[in-house]
Amino acid sequence: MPIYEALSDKLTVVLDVGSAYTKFGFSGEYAPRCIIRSEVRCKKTNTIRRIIDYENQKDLYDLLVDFVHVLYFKYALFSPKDKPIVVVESLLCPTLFRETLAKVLFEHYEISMLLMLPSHLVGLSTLGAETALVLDVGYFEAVAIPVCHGLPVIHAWQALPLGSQIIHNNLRALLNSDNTGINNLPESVIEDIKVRCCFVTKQKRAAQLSVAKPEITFAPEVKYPIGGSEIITVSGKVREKVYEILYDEDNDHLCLSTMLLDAITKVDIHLRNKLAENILLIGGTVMVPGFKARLKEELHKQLKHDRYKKLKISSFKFHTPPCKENYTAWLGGAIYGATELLSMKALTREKYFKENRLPDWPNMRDNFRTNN
Amino acid sequence: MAHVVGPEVVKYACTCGLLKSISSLYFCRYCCQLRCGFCVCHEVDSHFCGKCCENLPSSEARLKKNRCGNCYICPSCQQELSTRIGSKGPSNPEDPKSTPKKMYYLSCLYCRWSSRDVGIPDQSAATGGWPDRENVNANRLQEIIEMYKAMVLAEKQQKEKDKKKQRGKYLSYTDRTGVTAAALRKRIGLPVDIQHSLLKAKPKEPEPAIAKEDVEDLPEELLTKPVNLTEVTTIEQRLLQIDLQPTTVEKLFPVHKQLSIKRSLRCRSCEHNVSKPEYNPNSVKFKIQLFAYYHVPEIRIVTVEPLRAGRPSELIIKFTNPTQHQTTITILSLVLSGDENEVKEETGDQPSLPQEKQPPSLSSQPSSLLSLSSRQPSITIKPRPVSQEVNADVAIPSSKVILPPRDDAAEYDDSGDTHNIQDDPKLVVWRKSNKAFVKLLVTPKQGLALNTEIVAGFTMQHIYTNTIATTVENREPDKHDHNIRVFLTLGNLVGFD
Amino acid sequence: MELREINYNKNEYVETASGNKVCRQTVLCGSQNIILQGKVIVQAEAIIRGDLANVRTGRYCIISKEAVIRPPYKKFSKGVAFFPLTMGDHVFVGERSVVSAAVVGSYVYIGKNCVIGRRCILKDCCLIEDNTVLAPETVVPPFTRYGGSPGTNIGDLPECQADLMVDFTRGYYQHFQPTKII
Amino acid sequence: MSRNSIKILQGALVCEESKLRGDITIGTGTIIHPSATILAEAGPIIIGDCCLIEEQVKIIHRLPFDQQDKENTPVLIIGSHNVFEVDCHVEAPKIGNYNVFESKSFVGNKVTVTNGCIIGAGCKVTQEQILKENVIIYGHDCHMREGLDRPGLQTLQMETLSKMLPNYHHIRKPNKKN
Repeated sequence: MPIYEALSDKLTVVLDVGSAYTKFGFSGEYAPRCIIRSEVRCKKTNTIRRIIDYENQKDLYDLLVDFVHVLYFKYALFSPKDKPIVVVESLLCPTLFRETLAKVLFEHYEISMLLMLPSHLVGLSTLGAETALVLDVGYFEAVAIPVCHGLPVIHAWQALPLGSQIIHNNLRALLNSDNTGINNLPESVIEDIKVRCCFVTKQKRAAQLSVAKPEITFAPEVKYPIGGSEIITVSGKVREKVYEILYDEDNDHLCLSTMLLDAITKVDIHLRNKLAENILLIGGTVMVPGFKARLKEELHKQLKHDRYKKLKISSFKFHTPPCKENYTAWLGGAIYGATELLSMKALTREKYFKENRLPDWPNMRDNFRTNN
Repeated sequence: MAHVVGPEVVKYACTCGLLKSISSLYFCRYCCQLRCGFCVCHEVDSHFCGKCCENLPSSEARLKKNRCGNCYICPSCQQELSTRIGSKGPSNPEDPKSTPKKMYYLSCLYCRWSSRDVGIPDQSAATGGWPDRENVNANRLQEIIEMYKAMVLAEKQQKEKDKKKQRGKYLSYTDRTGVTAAALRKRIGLPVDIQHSLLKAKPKEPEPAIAKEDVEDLPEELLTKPVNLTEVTTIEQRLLQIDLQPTTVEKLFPVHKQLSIKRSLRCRSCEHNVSKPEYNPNSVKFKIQLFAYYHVPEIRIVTVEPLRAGRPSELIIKFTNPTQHQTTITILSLVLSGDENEVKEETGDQPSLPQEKQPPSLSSQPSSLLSLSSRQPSITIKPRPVSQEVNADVAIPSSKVILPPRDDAAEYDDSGDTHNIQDDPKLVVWRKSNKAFVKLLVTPKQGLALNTEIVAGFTMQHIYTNTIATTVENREPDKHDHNIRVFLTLGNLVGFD
Repeated sequence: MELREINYNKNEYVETASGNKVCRQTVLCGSQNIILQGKVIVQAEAIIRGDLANVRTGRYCIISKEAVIRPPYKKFSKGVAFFPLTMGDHVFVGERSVVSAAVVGSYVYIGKNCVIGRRCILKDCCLIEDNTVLAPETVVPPFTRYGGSPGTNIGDLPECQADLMVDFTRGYYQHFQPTKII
Repeated sequence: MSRNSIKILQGALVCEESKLRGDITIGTGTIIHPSATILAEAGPIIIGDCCLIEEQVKIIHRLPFDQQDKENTPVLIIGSHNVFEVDCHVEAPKIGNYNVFESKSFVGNKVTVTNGCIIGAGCKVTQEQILKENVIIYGHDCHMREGLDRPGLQTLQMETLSKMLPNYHHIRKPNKKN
């Protein structure tokens, strides 16, 4: 197929626009070319604006035009016109966002075709596996979707607003008790404190965090300088406590661990054990030290509860993808982008303008269906 | 204060409806329309390294992953690294007389990071040769990519076979609408552990990853050892080395510098270039330079009387004619609606405009695949209405202003003007060579709050002399009336009438 | 906005035959090594270190108040040498900026309170925003806007930047007039 | 501190156009460029050997308001081999050896500078602290990192300067024997 071979010589852009960070690179490569904040410099005010802070569709359109411009002319260094693109998206991506992104790509940048891939499914391809329970912990939310034989079991999805945003808010609140002026700190500083000072503690220690007279000594405190004019104290308790919000059950008794178990409950009984023994964690938040270990502890703790006893799960096993978790989904997109799938499944510009709509959930299911 | 710095107080409405300062607008003389960075097509002209200012052919740039082979940036602060001569390592330590060999190391002059900090041995060559690290998972990932390639290819062939057998009604159904949750559920209800037929067939396929029960534990030292912030990397430092994302500073390695580009701009309606730079990265000249600044009269605010609601204030603006031809400026009242008559007039020769949403050249084949090498005609974006609101009225003068052509020699000539133009003294306050100071009266609208920013607008009609000879006989340059909507930010309201 | 008149006290400035206007309250060290090509304005308390090495500006350069133009040094195996500093035409250096570049091209705008590190190369048509700190040996390519500390590329300049700078510096020179005594 | 008492040791190079006020001692081999300002307001300043003080530098010995007591006059001792680059502003109460204050840096009067520190260009350090040895402060957010070694000496530059400067500037005469 000479046409398609010619196509594979072309660089196909693989794009994963996250709420906080955008992963950008080329298909068939092993890592993104760049991971940058999803933000643009507003030309009018010369301030940095996050894409997720868009006001309406028109505003989002303009933000995305500027953002995609930066991606192509600062990183990809070729014109997007008449070139294909692979976009990795969350299955729960707001319709407004994905449609505006498609509009920007087709109308403004005149790309030749667009392949949208669901992040949970493609993230799995990095393992060469077909069945796993995929948990993506991003900026706004944590989303768990089981993938069975290469098909996302969408009805079993679980989502909770447990992502870095809530952690940042929590950290800000916790720091406020020891320091002043925290509320004025930009989120990037809060993020830096989180990244450099905080971690997920162990279950036993976590229990002590809320006790009046804890039997443990907390981790040493950190003196964190803010610029050259201020130093704030990040106490050991704060360092250990900030991530607890992910594991504390909310009013509906939901947290990260119950999400996974609920997702397992919703799939076919034959697949449950297999999913429990194939858990894939993706998203930047899961990279924090202690995250996986604690999640495992929590899962076992939840199993003892009545509501999950019937699951009869004995062990949980975790996958280690051949990459860092914050770009696993992107890498999946890069793997799929390197295949013929682009020419088979992508939405062409002609079709986009003819139908003037974007197919919903244009995922891989068809590819795997035709095989039997 | 010009357009170099300071607030942009005079804005021109581009054909696409965005407001821009004249310096960021282009003037396509084939369409006789204003264009801006938003409504033109950007194209990459050449790649170069911003540090060593060397051009790279695009194929080489691609090979090097858009990075310069010789220049590095600091993994700690992202500034450019400099190559330093190290304390010339003695080629033979025992013999003090042996000639010292020059050794080089990389050093950041901003945060003082150096390649010695992380134990990279000094190099004997000044440029390049610094060790590049391979992705540790490269082999595994290549296997996986190959596997998926083969899988999808086989499936594609299967599909084509199927297509021949049955006309694929089912397929087209799912392709369009997508599978519903119910259909998916049905799919999941399939017998457990059916092996992918293809996976069975392929003998050389890599093992799927095995999940493990034990996971990395929380490092115990985090609980006991005090954190030294100077040793922990920031998220920016981590994301500079995406495949490793080191958490401690001793694993930071120099990063190749990202290349920059020069780009040319192309009008989307007529496919002519409006800007094309010279190839040399250091050059600031252009092969094609259809910038509005060279073709459209420039307006600057000179003085504004204090603005009071309901009372006329005197506004003096300066017009400058940048072209080599005399022009006449007429000030017309502003029409804010998108369908301004002048737009219609000027686009009259482009019948394709109303159908701009239609992709051009729809063929039955997936033409985007076939014609990837050749350029496809552009899609024109529908102009949007101007979003700027105007809260002051401009008294429209009845007379016109004639602007003589630009004369570079006059810049050096302090003698009086040679032009003898009969001006309406009420309108033109003062003039010199190709510039004229014009007095207008603006009246901020009634009922505005104190300190409201006052924006006035008018339509500037100027005669544009087009020098591209359309035919051989037609030696006379074309003259067009060209209308531009102009918005002036005059300052804040200081009082009431 | 059209530039306003910028008035100065006639007694405080010296105007040379080539049209340079130099304030008397400047520190021009080693003035025999300083070449101002003409129509250059050097404002009060600016320092030009011609004693360290030659400093050569083009035409229509504006050195604002308290700016420091300082030839950079470089270490060699045998010692340290100061390099000449050359500046193109139509360059603006903002107040309190320290310029230790090796080359400043033409049509360059340097904002207020910047630090241009040693041996930087500022190509033609670039703009350094106020309060920028450029690391030593930084190369600023044409048509880029640098800002921040450390200074990084934060945007592009319009293609007609050269003409804008010509217009700006010429306008500045024309509007830089002695206060009229009535 | 109205009276000036400037002691310049033999071998120091102090340009006349520099502004020195108060009780100041300048050590051997130190070079002070024209239009540098050194103000000994709260007490004497003793500058060690081989310091390089460039133009527009401000070294001010001024105490924080809460530490002003009239009992004993504190002395600001600046060690040897310190480099003060153009337009830096230093009010630190104590400065060790081998430090570099880059252009437009600001060090407040609650910051004790030990040895081998680099305060990067444009950095403003005011929070009360004792800087660790060989600390490098850089960037907009005053990012800190630890250097392996102290910054390199400027001896070579100073040698060149000591040959060049007397050709162009009036030099204050040393008035103290070592």
